[in-house]
Amino acid sequence: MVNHRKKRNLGKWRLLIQTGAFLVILLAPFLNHYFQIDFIQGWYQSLGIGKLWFVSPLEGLESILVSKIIYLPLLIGMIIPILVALFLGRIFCGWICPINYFCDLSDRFGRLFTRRRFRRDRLVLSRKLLWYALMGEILLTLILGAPIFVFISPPGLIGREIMMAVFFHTFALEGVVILGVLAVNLVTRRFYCRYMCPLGALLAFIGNCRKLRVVQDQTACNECGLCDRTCPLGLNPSLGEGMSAYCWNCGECVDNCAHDAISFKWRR
Amino acid sequence: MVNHRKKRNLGKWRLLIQTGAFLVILLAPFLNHYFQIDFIQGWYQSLGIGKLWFVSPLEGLESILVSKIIYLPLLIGMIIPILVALFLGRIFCGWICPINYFCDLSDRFGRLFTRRRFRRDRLVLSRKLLWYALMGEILLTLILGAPIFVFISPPGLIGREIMMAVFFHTFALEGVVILGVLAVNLVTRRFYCRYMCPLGALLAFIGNCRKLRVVQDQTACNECGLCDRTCPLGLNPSLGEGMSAYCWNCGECVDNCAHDAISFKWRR
Amino acid sequence: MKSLGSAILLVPQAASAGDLIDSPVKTNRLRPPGAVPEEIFTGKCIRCGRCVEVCPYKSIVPQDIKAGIHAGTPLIFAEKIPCYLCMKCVQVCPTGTLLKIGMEEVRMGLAVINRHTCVTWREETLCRTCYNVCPFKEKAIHLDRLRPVVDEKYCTGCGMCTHGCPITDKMGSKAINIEPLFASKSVQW
Amino acid sequence: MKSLGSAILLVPQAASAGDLIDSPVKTNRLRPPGAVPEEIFTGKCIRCGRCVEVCPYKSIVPQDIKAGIHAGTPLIFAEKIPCYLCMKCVQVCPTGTLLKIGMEEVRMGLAVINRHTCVTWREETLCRTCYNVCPFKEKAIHLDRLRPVVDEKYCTGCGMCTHGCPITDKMGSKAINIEPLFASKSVQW
Repeated sequence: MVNHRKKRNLGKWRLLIQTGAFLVILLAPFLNHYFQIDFIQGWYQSLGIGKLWFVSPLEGLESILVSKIIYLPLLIGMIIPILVALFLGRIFCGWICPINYFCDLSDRFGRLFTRRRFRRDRLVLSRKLLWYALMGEILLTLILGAPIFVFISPPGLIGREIMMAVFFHTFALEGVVILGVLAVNLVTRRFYCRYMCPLGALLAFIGNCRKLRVVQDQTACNECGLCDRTCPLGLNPSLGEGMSAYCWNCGECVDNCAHDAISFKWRR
Repeated sequence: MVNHRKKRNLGKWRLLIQTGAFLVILLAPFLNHYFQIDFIQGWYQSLGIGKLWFVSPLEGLESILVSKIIYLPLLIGMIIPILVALFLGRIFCGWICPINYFCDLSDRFGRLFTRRRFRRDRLVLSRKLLWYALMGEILLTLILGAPIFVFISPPGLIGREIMMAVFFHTFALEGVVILGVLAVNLVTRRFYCRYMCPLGALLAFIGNCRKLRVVQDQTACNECGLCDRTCPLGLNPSLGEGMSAYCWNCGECVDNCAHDAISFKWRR
Repeated sequence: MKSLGSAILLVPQAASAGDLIDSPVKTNRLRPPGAVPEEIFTGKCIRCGRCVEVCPYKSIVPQDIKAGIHAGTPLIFAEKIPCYLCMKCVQVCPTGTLLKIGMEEVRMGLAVINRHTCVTWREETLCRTCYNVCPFKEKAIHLDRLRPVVDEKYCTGCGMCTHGCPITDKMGSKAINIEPLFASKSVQW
Repeated sequence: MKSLGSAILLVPQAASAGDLIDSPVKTNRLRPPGAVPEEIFTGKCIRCGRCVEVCPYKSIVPQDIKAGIHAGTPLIFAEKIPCYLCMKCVQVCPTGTLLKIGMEEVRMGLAVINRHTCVTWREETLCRTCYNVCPFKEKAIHLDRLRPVVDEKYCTGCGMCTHGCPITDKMGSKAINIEPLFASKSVQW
């Protein structure tokens, strides 16, 4: 184990935010169903908090592309997620998405039983697959006239399955997609998030010129390579890949760098 | 006291403009109510002069976001304030807003009784709070479905209280907000304007790349630090902070620099 | 009676829409002419007070903080000062919360006669104040065997009849009251 | 009879629009209030499930993967739990797949009485359940010589009559069923 000069606590904050976000979509169906408190409804296709609407940019884009109708409330619902992605990049994936939350939990759980701090990625493909996944998804959606991939989008499915369980005491069949995504995570960390998630790809695309980036200070770096091994997306922050579109700003490398060579920087 | 080589008179011009602007919102209700002259109505949420409409950009934005309806006259009313902010920055705050007018008056009044030309700021926070105030205000507005913070926006409240007094011979309860804002000004100069005003934040954001800026000529500067002490927003013009988004172009530092090292510059 | 029924439905309906605090709109408490549905009124109105300032009759009163999130929004107290349909307020509203409409198109509510308190309907006397003050006499209110009858098709809900009505019951209601039926309309996006 | 005819036409019509898999909308299987035409419903709906969560009656059920590309879209099973027209779902739909309309404007379908199975029309007994439960009694359903008759002008297709109808034939149909006629409307771009 590496001795940390100054332990940052980003990981704990992330766990807290992920847990809070998960509790929201876990508890909202109960409040809706058993107490008729509909202050919060929905999940990550569209979340309503009071009169505030969030709409997932990918789902909103597809709805507009397929129906060919501009509906102003839909656009307004997409503003905040798009602004967040513009400034902070793919931060939804790293800090909110329940799929990554489950993967993070399983990583933490695994560390209890093994001495190896980081799991090895058994299947590494080209990162560009992510863009093809997005393009393929949009094309298929337009051909079919229905947002088919997104309807099986794993974060959305988790919300739907919780709601189905609470409202109808059953699970929808398509929930196996969640199990599949979690299973491939055991082969390669965040396999689905790295190569296949169209929503993550869209957020990465929007956040390509984001303000908040993981920046490496080459003078402080002693090239221990810990950041590269710790990155759940298999990026190499030591080669400056924290600046690339792929990085989702989870801060694992920032937390783990023993020499304070990696940090978040707000670019003006 | 410092001996001024060439006393500029920006401060007097500002006082004149502030007084004129205040007289407009002070007299308009009387003209409306007692003489049925409705050439001018309203105040700083929306001011109507004849057929010309101004609409405050923040209030207009909120109205659109909450109602999710685009109303062209509203957008047109926002054009002039937005253009002014784009070119001149947060100049409304410095030269028009009645809150800053009252604060300026109280500063001038205070100087009659004390030898200290500049009050000390007792509580200094991070300037970034201003952006969080704007974001928090918009989020809360969207959740509640009503522009709640702006309805207690101090410059608007002053207009409303004057109208209430003239029309209904009473004051609205929420006027205490004005007293609160003026009170915290005694703790730290322009405390509300610095850290909390969402309207000021929006104007600052729009005016980030403004044309008119306070520029420091480093060759003429003898680092007396007078400009830094004089700035009502607690900025350091000597460090070039007159170029930052936060500066509201009031010109206090320009007026007070004994060496002509600070001046307004129109950037092409 | 049907009108009264749906007016009573208005408040719970608005509350169920997620409002933290109930709308102040109810019998004889009306939004100015041309108002958008109550559902978005509070969100669209920027509390600029121009409708209040421009109203020559002081009909329009801004709500204060006691009205919760509705504070600052304009309200007309029909039995105190009704709307005289001068249409100045709709001309100045900068947000389209009051939409520009003509005098006859105004639908602030619907006048409803309480036949149990109206002295003419009780056949105690022959009062025809509401008929006389109605700006759309013979259209919005006509006399049927000397008794006033309101026609939904023409009544603007201006409240001049309510203001003029000489009868006030123990609850403060007049014998003719304005029910803000149209405030419950929902928004078409 | 005309109504029944066009309802039968609905399914092949939707299929011809290029759908890979048939729409689940058919007799007593309805989209929630304010739904856009079935032609674009599946494309516009983002399966956020907010209408399902907000419905206080559990009337709205999301389809699962067995519905093919329609999976995740909301459907009302009229004979099981009808729509009580509370209009909460149209308030929360973020995409405009359910458009904001008023209660009376809802046209989820049209109630059609099967005069061969309805016991009142068969003159076996005097049942008037559908008439009694109709939220627009005397308008959407009135009694003509004691027999229920539906008026297309007012029927919202909410399904309360279907849910209340005591008759179920061998095929599972009620004596009054909702035909989703309006789902076949085509989109005006």
